[in-house]
Amino acid sequence: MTVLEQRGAYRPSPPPAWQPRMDPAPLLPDAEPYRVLGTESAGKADPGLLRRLYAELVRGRRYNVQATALTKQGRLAVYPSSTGQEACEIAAALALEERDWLFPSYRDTLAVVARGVDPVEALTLLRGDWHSGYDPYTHRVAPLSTPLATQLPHAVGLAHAARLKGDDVVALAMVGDGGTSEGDFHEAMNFAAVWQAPVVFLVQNNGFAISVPLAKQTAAPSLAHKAVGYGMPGRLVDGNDAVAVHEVLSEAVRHARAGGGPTLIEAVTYRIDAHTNADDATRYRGDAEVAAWRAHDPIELLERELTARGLLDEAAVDAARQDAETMAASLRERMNRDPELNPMDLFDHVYAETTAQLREQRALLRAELEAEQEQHGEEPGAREGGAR
Amino acid sequence: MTVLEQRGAYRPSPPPAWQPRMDPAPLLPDAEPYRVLGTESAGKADPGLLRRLYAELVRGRRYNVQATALTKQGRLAVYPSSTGQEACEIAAALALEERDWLFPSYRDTLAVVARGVDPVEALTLLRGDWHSGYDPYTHRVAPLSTPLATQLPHAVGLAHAARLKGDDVVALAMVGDGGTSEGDFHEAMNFAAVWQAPVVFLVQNNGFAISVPLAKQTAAPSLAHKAVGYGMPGRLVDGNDAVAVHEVLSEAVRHARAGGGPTLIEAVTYRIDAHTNADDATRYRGDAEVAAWRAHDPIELLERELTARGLLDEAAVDAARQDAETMAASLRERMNRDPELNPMDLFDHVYAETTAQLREQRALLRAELEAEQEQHGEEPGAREGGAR
Amino acid sequence: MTTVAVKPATMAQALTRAMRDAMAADPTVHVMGEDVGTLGGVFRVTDGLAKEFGEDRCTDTPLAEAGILGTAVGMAMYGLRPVVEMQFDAFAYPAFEQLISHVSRMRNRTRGRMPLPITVRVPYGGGIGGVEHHSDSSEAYYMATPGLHVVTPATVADAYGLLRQAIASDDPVVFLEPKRLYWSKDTWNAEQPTDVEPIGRAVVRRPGSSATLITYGPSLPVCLEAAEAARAEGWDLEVLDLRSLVPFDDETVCAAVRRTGRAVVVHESTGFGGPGGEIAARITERCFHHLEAPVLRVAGFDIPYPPPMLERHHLPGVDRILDAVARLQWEAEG
Amino acid sequence: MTTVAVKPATMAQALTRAMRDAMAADPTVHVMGEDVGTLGGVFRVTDGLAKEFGEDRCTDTPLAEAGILGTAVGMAMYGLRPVVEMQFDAFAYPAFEQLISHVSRMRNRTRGRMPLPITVRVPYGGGIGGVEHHSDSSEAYYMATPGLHVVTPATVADAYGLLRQAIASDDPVVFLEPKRLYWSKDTWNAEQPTDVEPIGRAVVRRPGSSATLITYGPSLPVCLEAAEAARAEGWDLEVLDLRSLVPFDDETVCAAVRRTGRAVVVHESTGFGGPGGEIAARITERCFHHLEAPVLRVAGFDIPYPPPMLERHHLPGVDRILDAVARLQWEAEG
Ligand SMILES: Cc1ncc(C[n+]2csc(CCOP(=O)(O)OP(=O)(O)O)c2C)c(N)n1
Ligand SMILES: Cc1ncc(C[n+]2csc(CCOP(=O)(O)OP(=O)(O)O)c2C)c(N)n1
Ligand SMILES: [Mg+2]
Ligand SMILES: [Mg+2]
Repeated sequence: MTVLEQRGAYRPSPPPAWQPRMDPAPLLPDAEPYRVLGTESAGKADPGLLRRLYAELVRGRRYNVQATALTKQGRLAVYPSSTGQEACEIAAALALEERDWLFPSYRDTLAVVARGVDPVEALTLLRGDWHSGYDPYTHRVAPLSTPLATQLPHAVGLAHAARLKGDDVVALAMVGDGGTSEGDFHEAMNFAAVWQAPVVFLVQNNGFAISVPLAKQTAAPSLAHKAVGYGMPGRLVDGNDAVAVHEVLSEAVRHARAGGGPTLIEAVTYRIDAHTNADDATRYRGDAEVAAWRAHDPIELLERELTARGLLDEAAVDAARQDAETMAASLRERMNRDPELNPMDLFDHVYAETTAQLREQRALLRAELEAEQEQHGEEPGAREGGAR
Repeated sequence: MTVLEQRGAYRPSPPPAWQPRMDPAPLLPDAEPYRVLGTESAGKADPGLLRRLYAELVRGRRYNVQATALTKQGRLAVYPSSTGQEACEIAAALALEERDWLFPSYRDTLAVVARGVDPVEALTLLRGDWHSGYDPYTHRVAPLSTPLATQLPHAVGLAHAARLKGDDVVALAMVGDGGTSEGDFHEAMNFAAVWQAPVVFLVQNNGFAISVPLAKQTAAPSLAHKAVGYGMPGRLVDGNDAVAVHEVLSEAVRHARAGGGPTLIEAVTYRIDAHTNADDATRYRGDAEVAAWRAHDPIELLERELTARGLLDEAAVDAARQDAETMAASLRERMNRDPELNPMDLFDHVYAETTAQLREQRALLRAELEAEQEQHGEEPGAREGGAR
Repeated sequence: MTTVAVKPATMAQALTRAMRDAMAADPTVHVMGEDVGTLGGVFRVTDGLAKEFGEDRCTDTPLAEAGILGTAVGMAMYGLRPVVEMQFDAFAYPAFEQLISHVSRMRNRTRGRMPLPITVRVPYGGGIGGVEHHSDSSEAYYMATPGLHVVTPATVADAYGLLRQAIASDDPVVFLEPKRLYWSKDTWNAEQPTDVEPIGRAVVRRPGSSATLITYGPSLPVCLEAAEAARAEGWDLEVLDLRSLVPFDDETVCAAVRRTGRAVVVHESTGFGGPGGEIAARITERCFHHLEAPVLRVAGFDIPYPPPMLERHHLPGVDRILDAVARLQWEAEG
Repeated sequence: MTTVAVKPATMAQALTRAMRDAMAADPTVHVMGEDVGTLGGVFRVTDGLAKEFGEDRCTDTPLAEAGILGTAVGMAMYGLRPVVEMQFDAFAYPAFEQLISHVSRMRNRTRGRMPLPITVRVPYGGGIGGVEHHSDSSEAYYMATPGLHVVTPATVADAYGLLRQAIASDDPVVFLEPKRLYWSKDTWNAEQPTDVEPIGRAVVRRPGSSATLITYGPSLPVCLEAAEAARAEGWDLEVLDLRSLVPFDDETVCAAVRRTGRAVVVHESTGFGGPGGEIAARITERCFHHLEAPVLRVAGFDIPYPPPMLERHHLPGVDRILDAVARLQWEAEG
């Protein structure tokens, strides 16, 4: 049997032989987001995992703060902070195996870094340097996708290709609540379900698409309910509960790896910072709402649990903070150096073999740079620096 | 309160204040398609409606047969027959009021004619004459849409505009099972639900998108289940049961008109003929399947009911057939005449005011036609004829 | 009404004012798009409209560009005049099928019965340090689509005047707003904006006799600067602002080129397949015997728009324009 | 293996054979699209592939063009070589965002690390009596998108050879198949197809000395016919087949025009903003002093593609080409 013959088979027949259709009940998400922290089942969570998540979330938060600071110093052109969403970003990435692939959206720098990408390389695009920066194949992380939802069909195609080749690779595709309105979301979900591709869709519902609140984005009972219409299971999880996110994601990844097909997961969370440093969130939301969500902080939730179970003393907290500070210092330091850019790169990767036209244009630019150099005594195009 | 402030409001809050979300249960379609004919409730159906539907379906079938025959005579470039789907086409159109709008897909000529458009004008596009033929405003029927699913957002926009103006106009948007896979389907459904636009989406699930069976198109429990993910009710109806289609459509139209928002209806039916006259359906489906559906013929279902209730005698059957034959004869006759086309029309409706460039090009063509005329002694561009 | 003196306004402010005045004058004008309501748009060009006219007239839509344009089509069918904002150039691409297959063709398809008076506002072009997908010059796609008007202002007065005309037009208009000119200022009387030339007319922004620079939108200030700099080299350059790519003003363009005998087309868009090819070709067809040199083009390179740190190498600048002028075979003149 | 003599084959058959041979030679080649499997495509160009290679290698996808191209991107990321069929020209528009924002840019974005060897087959052009949306000439859109190769065969041998090259190319190729030439025949040896010139080279299809007709795809036969007819008027016309619009073969084109001193570009696509402007402009830039007359264009009108009963008025025909040749200022010659 080929991979594609295993598809579902809703094929209505005329009565009296109506085909029994799949029962939608198992596809429907629970009424409330799944939570672990603060509930009884938290006691069963693996202490090692709790500690790891805690350390990573503290690092992640520090990264968000540092990157935002770098925008103020002009070292980053722009930064879309995921403060408040660190549990989604990190717990999701940690649910993957090394051989798996991550397809991040533009806000998901933390997930990218959690996959092992160098923290500075992960910022390449945002600092105004070359578009993708990191090599996607090194850590199996697709370039951060700016056009919303367009990365979702890529994830499906890659997962499908891996399955065709017999590799047990899973793709995790991330998207925002706003991104679910795009046609590409729909088409990706549908292809994934029809092909039973090993892909997991994670929607971070952070309440806003820039200024547009969820109520103007959808009238659905929840975003997870969208799964039913594709014939895949939908799960709803508290996105600020790192343990719950890790558990739900891991389950979906296992399910996909075992040939069970895709899952759509909605993680309910909140964007604490403005959309980016360039945005003014006071234009569209009040402090009270933000305060309510601050009280449901993903790091604090973890801290409370760890403390209650005696897994976290002051030394451990300090160690996590220290580690985060070291990362931040290194980030600051390395981001302070201007990157080295070669303008000739503009022509060299447009095609496998540079066309005659591009060779002409390359020569023109080289001549201009040489003329510039003669005028200013600089090395031509050897380095460029400084974000705007 | 403005129209747009009435939107749904899924706006998750942090615990303990999780907002209760809409209960999805009422949005879910029934497990089996809704049927009337052949069930006990058929007895309650209005005799007048039954008779009207019967006559219209007989006409509709005859129209399909005649149009297909016209393709063989080279009088129509192509015809996508809706034989087997007449109940959907006609009962749906009849569920609308005159002030409502229809947004047909390329296969929906019958629905267009049922709205009152001249049977010949409805074929304008397909005979190779001007694209839309009929004036959309005369019977409030948008041009037959060839790019699949693109007409759905138009229906939403029009319905929304009508609501903004305070007119109680409903838009009915038709699409095929294949068309539900397009991004435009998704975006239209979502806009409709968010805006609570008075629009009814009718998916004619006829089992195929050209050669592609439903199982390769979707893995959903049913297409009607897609409604849940947008927060609108989904209904499943036997598309060959004209009374059931009429009832479900009428209900959805009433609901929309009353401000209740959109509904997605899946009518389960079957395309008895090939995709078009140019298609060879034996390449992708067997006779047994077609035969099973032939045994569930929409006209026969009606006929059985009418006969059982003593509402149809031989005279009535003959009258319906006679009426259909008259229509077919007129169609044949009028389609035998070449339409009058003016090549100058090519330039006159591209813009409100023809540009200088188009005036130049118009003059060029006119000169060419005059030269042609001189050579052949014809009137220049006065008429063109004959489909290919 | 307070008396407002003639004072500097930005292009963004003029655009806002144009929508405001259009909405006040005509209740069928509706503004829609991502973040255009409460936020006033990411460039604040729709600032205040939702407040003044309500959410039904200035609407934050779901995040789906095909859906935005597709519903605008339906609204226009019912007699409204939608003004659609695409958040950035590259984010208009999801709406291409609606634009090409419907917006540009509905009038023709229905032989004039169903016009679609839609204005699609697209902030376009680079020079703002934007990350990928935020600096595309997509005008070639629109130009190649019959049925659309393609308009782009380069001055504050034109921003107001052309946008008012676009909204009032019964044809669909792709209204390209040069992002990097949003904050450009000019003295301009918001209370009594003077009329500007109609869509379809090019305007000489600087008279000159040695050669004509033909440009539009974001490159106009660069060309004016180049013309200034050229005086040092002894060239008196004329600068022509096309203002609308469709309809194209052959008359004004050809009159200029016939006068000077030399022309350079300047734009940011890639050269290959960009607007300059059409412009140069039609000038040559019409003015061949007046040309002392081939019409040259200074354009962006034939590459995807570069990262911010390299964009200055890509964008046509004064030096590159002057180099082109220098190549206009002056020796041949005699 | 049976010995197959050199016998007439249609362009459609050559295309099928190219995919078949590519799939046999390289297990990473996958064909996908609407109706390409069981049915063999609406033009039967993928006929037999699903049967021979299985549904996993030749796949009927759901009906969603952005999804088709988007998943192909992911498949290419994982090392496959997807060959995507768009059912008709106008139905490729929903996939534009994927094409422009990803397919054309992924290699550049990743500085060569993530090439996308995708072939997008697009049946294009008119002349087949197709209803609206089935006859668009969309090549201008693709040409204006750096990072894509844009290739179009006009002969049976090129259909095979260029498609094999496109599939083997590490760059994304938009492969435009002239619908009305699908059934054109030529003697051609399916078992031993001869090599054709590589993508990027134009080929002289008919030598001539008076003027050069520059064309591609569906207009090649029309130009050859025009050249034949021109003999009666005393013109010996050269006919050049571009074969690929990107990369563009400036060398061959300029050599030809320098030889004859006169050129007409012929294509079906609309004139304004169509490929002809670029072609004419670059010839003029490069060969100005060799030109006895401006490079003229014979193209489709600047209108949405007309209904079948009127398309003959729109398509460049022999007479219109000869009229253009007549306008090449012969008097001026000598
Ligand atoms: C196709 C497309 N349209 C518009 C944009 C501009 N844009 C960038 S972020 C954003 C909001 C995204 O909201 P959401 O999907 O909820 O993600 P979040 O920002 O909350 O992480 C918009 C509209 C884009 N990047 N891509
Ligand atoms: C956007 C788009 N893609 C492809 C096509 C070509 N096409 C015409 S009909 C058809 C199948 C449609 O199937 P379905 O939606 O089920 O409608 P049906 O033909 O069964 O009525 C296809 C693929 C099209 N018209 N539009
Ligand atoms: Mg969000
Ligand atoms: Mg169907």
